[in-house]
Amino acid sequence: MSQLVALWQSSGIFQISIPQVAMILIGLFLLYLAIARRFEPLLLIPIGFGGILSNIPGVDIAVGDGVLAQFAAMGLDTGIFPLLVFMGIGAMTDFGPLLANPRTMLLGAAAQFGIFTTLLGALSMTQIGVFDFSLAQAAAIGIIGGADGPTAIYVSSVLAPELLGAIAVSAYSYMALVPLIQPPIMRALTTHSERVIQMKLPREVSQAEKILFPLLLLILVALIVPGAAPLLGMFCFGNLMKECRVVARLSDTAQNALINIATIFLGLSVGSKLIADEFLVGATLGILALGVVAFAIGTATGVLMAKLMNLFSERKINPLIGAAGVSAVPMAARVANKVGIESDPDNFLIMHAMGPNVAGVIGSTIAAGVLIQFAG
Amino acid sequence: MSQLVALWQSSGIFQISIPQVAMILIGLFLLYLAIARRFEPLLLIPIGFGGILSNIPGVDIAVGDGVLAQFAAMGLDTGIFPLLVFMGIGAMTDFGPLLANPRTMLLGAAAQFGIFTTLLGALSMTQIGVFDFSLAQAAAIGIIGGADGPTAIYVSSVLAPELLGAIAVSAYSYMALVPLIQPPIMRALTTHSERVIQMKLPREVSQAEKILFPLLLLILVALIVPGAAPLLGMFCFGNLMKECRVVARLSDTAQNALINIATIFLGLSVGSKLIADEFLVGATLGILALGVVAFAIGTATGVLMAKLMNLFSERKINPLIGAAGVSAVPMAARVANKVGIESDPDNFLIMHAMGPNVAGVIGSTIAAGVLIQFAG
Amino acid sequence: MSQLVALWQSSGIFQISIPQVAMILIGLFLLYLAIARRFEPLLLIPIGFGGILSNIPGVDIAVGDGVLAQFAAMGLDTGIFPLLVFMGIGAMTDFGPLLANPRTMLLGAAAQFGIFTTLLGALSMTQIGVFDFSLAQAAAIGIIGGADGPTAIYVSSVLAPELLGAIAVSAYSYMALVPLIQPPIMRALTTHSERVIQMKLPREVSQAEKILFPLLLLILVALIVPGAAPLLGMFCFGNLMKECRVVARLSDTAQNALINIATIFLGLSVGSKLIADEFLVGATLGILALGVVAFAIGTATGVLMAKLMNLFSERKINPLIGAAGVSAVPMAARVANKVGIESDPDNFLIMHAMGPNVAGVIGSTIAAGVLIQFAG
Amino acid sequence: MENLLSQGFEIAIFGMGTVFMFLTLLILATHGMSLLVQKYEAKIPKNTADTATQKADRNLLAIISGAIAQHRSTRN
Amino acid sequence: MENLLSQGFEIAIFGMGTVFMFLTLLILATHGMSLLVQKYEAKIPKNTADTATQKADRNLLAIISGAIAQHRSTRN
Amino acid sequence: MENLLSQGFEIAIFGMGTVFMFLTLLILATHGMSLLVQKYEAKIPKNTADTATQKADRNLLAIISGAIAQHRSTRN
Ligand code: NA
Ligand code: NA
Ligand code: NA
Repeated sequence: MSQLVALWQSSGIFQISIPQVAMILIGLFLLYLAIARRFEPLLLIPIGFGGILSNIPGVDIAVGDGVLAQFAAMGLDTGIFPLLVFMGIGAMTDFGPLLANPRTMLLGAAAQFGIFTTLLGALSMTQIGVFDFSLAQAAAIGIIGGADGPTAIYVSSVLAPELLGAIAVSAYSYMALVPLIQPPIMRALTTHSERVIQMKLPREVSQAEKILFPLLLLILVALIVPGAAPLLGMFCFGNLMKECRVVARLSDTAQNALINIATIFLGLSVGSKLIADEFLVGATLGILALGVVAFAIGTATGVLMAKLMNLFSERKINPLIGAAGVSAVPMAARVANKVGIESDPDNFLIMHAMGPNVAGVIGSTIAAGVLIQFAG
Repeated sequence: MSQLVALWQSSGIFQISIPQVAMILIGLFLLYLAIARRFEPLLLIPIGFGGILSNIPGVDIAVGDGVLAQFAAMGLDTGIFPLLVFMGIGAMTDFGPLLANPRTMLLGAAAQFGIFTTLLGALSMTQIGVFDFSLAQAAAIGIIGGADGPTAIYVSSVLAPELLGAIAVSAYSYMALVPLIQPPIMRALTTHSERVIQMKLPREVSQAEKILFPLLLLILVALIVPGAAPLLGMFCFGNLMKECRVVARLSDTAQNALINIATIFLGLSVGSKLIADEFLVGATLGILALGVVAFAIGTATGVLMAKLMNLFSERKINPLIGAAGVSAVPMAARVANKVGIESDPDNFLIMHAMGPNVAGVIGSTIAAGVLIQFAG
Repeated sequence: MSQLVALWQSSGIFQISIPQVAMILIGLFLLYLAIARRFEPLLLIPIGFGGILSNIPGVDIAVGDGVLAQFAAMGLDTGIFPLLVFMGIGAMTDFGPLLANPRTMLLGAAAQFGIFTTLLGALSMTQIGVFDFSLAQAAAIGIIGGADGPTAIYVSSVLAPELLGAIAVSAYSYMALVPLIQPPIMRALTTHSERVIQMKLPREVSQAEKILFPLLLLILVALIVPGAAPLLGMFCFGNLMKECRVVARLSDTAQNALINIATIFLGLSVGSKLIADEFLVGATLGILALGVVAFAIGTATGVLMAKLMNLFSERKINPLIGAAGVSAVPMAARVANKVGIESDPDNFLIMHAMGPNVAGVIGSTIAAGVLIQFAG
Repeated sequence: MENLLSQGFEIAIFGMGTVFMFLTLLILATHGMSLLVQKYEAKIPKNTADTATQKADRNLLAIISGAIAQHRSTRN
Repeated sequence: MENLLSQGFEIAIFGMGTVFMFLTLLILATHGMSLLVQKYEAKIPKNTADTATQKADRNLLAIISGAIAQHRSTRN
Repeated sequence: MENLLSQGFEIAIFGMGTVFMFLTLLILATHGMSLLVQKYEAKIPKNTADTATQKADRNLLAIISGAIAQHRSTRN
């Protein structure tokens, strides 16, 4: 009889708490978004599933010796998983469009305004007493505006591990929502005649330039913002493996088996941070609210920078591609293309938008380096 | 001269002991079974080879800082390797046949009798003084009857790490022997008219059902047997990645590179537990004897449950598919098909046997969860 | 204003030292050799890039919690990465040519003279006061003469971790330089009539022989030089997985995803040892000088052994294939073939050279085992 | 010792009971889930739109690449 | 110092000796193994039966799948 | 508190400044690199020789394998 009681007491039905039920529902909702709505499924499926596992009562999965806790200790707290994912993304990135038209890098710089205004927003909230974010936490929240998953996760694992779950969920959700968030802002800030600007076809870029670029980028980072070197270093390493063409088998593994393994582990590890006690706090609402603001501001400043550049240059830039400067590769570039087609069905902007799009990745890692060095 | 003596004393010929020779022969025998007889080669080749390496005298391979000892510490003592293998198996499992005919799950339940009778057998041996198994050890031995390699390894790594080598060798050997162990029992317990029962073709199962099933299974586990959540959670995660179709690259890696890497490391780690001092003990003989009993009883209760269900239902089940309830995927399902064809060459049971076969996997993880919670 | 000063002081330009600049240039030079000259790119690209990352000032990448320091702690200090690479090489090795003509193994033995004369060279330098190498360090330097990357890295991680960077760079550079180092020596030590010796086509080797050979080799190692068992064990395990044909999926992963992942991590980890303070020391020059001597002597003794064997045998060996005994698979075998073609355009030696070539791998692991046991 | 065997019996009974209870509930839940799915199948979004978008994107890229190649060949 | 160099000589001699001894034994063992294999080759099971079984299983599954597909198409 | 916000402003200004400075330098450096490359492109070794060697090696192996196969077939 006492065994029957023990059995009942060991069951989940007996032990489960309301917050755990809520978190399991949130995990299921993330899975729904990933599967039915195709919101960044590569990350949201492991994150959502990991979140469910982490809130099962009566068994250690995300804490102690639990398997997800071990994954997190191995590769999330150490930064290894996001860096490996970033290496793989580097091995999949083509800097060709950027090299053909380097001045579009300024769009990728301007769109990082979202990061710093969000940081200030978080500190203002603290100021008026709504939330209580430290400088490091505010910086980690700001990086959501970088619109780059591995960078956001890496920065928050360094600056504010306690907010990692909320920041990762926020970053990936808004990246998936880019097609909803960006177009109204892009239309509001541009005139029809700007949106129909046709840009010249980019020139062909030689293999040597593609090989030298990641090295150039790395050296420049080393000289100016060493704090960004781990992130950009792994990114450039992946890109060099791809472009040099003499280590095709390593590049192939970095783009497939290795990034996939790192993604599975990274997602489950992030899921392990969705424990009810840590996630169901007011701060999470603040992070979600600030995240969407960050994306909106980055979109706006990217577009405005393109308009500013057009004041000084003969070769006009279609300001819609400025919105791609937020990163969110390749979604934001596709959005620029789509909004462009609305105004002129024959104006394909995607090739032009890829430049600022990858420049946005560089821009947010530089911002990340500064934040790690000065807000840490 | 003293150097020559040192050289001679450092050689294996000088240092090797009889038990080490015996273990190396056992390792070679496992390799023979795997290569010439195709007994579960994916696991028995790494286990057998690891076993040989572990018994080389004069060098630390399976102990101390040795490479196999490091593999074992990394992924066997922590449960990570069997869980990753289980995730990969989940990504290869098709629940379609089970969903088409859910009541055959009862066959997968009944076949778990083998687990618990074996547990009682081990305790009885202790009772009569033949061996001295603790409750946790008896439970770990019982799980051999689950006929599922990763589950057996995971449970014994938790409950009785000192028996892991013998339990893993026993589990995989008997899984390979299923085509010899099961048919006589199946023939003895069924009549010819039962063996020729033809079953209706299963209905088509929709994609939505296949996506929802692993989530349903996970929630039910969370509510009822949280102890089984790590094992079933990883299994369901693998299955969801496969069925949701939006993360094909992750599913592909889970089914290939990742499960293969985990299998190599898992096998070598298990091999590191085949050190002479630990393996060449009386208990190993007991485990081997109890293992075959476990398989036999599971087979019998699976078949008998099918006959019992036929007493209450119009839609008759061919009782041969009950034997597939032990797990040993997909071998036991093939055996059911083969024995069925003996009686009626046109009666292909394999599709019907796959349902109880995968239900047996679920059943043994539930049993594993109970054992970990109550015998730990 | 103070922030501006802090920003400037945090920059690489402010912090970088001359030795760090030198090391970054060395890293770029290694990348140049790998990409433009195709010097062992699979290793030199990760090593060179890792070397650059490790000398970026103001950020911990190769020390402390830095990502490369973590990779090195995980798999270089423990020996795991070189052993996994060696397993993969084993899975790619065909012992067929060796089995067809076993007596050519003696060429692979003779070429190991380079290892031990280099060891004596290092000790002589200590004797005359040029450098100050310990016995263990001299042994680690000697193994460069083994002309086998993973073996050299494994041995120096055990015997002289402080020299690992220089030894690895030296080993891979000279392996790439084999087409320049070997031919003059080969021509100087052979007559035209020796170089045109035609050898009989090797016999066909059965599958059973190929399966039994790695086991035979392992047993012999266990009995005679257990110190070589970790290295040769992993090598034989990889080869058995390939030849047994029943675990094609494991063999495929060992030859692709797993060895590629291990190579990336191994290269970056070795790169983390190229920190200015450790690499820019006189000893490195000594190691580079001794390394080329090691290759030259190994080449010479391999060729001379072939000539010696011809004194006692009717079936003449073309002495050029003796040079392939140094290892440097498959480069040295190609060099033998190429030098042979110079004298007789119809005499293809590559099939005959593959035997001593892989025997050289076995020979250097045996030498490594002796060194680890007696110089450790 | 006696105690150990009786403990074993308890675990065996509760264990087998849990296995059966669990799989019985799973049968019921699966039946229910299948019924619901079959009922609402038509209403579930098929995601064909998204796939179409992706396909269109790919087509788009192919068209663009082709156009650029053509442009370049005429330029030379 | 003198000592170090003499230690080195000892290791060099024993090391080279071990390498030659090992590879000589390996040559002999390999010859022996090859002779044994060539002698008993015919007696070693070829595993063709197993492969045939697996192939049959695959064929079987293909046949079943085909049958089911046909069945369904006629049902509609 | 006041202090925190003013710290935030400093970081924001220096951060945005660094991002712009970095990418501006990168634009200049990239321009310079591209010019240099386009100027010296002809002088850079194309590695076609190496590739040719490797290809030749592969051809060689194919030729040898073929020769051996032929030899064996005539022997039997
Ligand atoms: Na960005
Ligand atoms: Na089972
Ligand atoms: Na060698």
